[in-house]
Amino acid sequence: MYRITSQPIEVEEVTKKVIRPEAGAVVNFIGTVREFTKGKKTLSLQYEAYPEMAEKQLKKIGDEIKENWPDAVTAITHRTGKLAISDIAVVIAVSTPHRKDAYLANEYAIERIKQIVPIWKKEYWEDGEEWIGDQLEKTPYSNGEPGEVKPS
Amino acid sequence: MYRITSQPIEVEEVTKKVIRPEAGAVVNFIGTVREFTKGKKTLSLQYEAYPEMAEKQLKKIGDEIKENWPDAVTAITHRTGKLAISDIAVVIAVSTPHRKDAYLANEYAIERIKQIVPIWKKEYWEDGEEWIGDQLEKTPYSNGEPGEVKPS
Amino acid sequence: MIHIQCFAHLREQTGQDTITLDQTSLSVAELLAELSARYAIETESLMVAINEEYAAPEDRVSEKDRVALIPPVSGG
Amino acid sequence: MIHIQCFAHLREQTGQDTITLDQTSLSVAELLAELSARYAIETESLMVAINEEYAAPEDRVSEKDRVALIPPVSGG
Repeated sequence: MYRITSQPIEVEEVTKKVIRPEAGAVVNFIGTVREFTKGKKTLSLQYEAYPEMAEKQLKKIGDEIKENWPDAVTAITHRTGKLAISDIAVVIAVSTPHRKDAYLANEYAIERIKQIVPIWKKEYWEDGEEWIGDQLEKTPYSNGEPGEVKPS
Repeated sequence: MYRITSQPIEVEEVTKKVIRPEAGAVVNFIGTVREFTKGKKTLSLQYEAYPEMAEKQLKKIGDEIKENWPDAVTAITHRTGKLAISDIAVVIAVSTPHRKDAYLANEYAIERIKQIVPIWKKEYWEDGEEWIGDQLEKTPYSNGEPGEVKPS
Repeated sequence: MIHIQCFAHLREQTGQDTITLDQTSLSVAELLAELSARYAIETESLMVAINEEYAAPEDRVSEKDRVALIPPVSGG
Repeated sequence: MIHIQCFAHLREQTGQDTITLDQTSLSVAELLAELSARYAIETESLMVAINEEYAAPEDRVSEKDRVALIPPVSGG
């Protein structure tokens, strides 16, 4: 249910993992590579992961969702390697009996991915490249582990 | 972008319609046939549509989303005919530059579908069958057209 | 003559896809009253669509229009 | 000896996937201090993972552990 892969992600495949008779709703989040961020043109992206730990952390997010929304089932696949504009970087699928929970749990998942999953993004622009990080301005050892940071 | 079909819906196909360089997020809602509703076991469902009007109303929902979230692009496919448990009845895909809007606009779309799109569901149970309707307890000609009813 | 499309339980209840009325022009309210009188149709919760748009009770229906009865919807 | 995996800009900055320290046991805080002294690494924003879990400054690292430096993440 929680996978890091260097291959293109198929939305259908991740979705199918969570479809089940008890569920009436699936919400997917699909993160794609956007061309412009704050006016700056991205040419491509590279994602690097610490795969063993990343999959553990994805599972942890699924467990957290289970605690908050006991009827939810979650599947997450994140891609690594070089990605072009519009390529899919991540697919999160959450199924629930009723739709409201699926939206909430799904949004929780993407917030948490950006906090605790060891995956890094390198942006390639026309005039350079840079590893992106610390967007959330975490101060790791002052607030305890990022697992304790609650999503905004 | 707005389609009524008697064929199985492919999530990937609907998703691809909204993926574009300006978007960094796609949120899908996938409605599937749930086996139990309030303890009652559903065997299958049948959806019937007034297809020409349903597609017009789906487009209207897309237009309303454009008004509220100008950067959003929406695609909706709804299936008709006989569906088994876990079959996909509807897929809504919304892409936006930033994810928050995609969740909100998507949820708006499903609420509106349940209000204004001429599609009807017949439930088949072990002990009978029934056309479902009026779940929202609309009083059509007292509040004006359902187009004016705001989602809760 | 005005042709009125029926869907879902209305189609099953009336036993027809299309109801035909002799009139050439009438208001939505009149149309519903007519149907209520002729068929055992509960018109309280019905909407009428003219040319694929929801119509108001005072809107008029003529022979050229595509008319349909819209019971409470349950898609999604 | 303790082997420490490096990712992203740390991997590029240190020029290696894995940094090896001679010690057999030390705390996370000591490990970061050691790395800060040896390499031009900004340890302020670094987390340390022990056996694929985030570790606290007082946690101890030994030779059997899988250790990694985790710069601020940017997936999703």
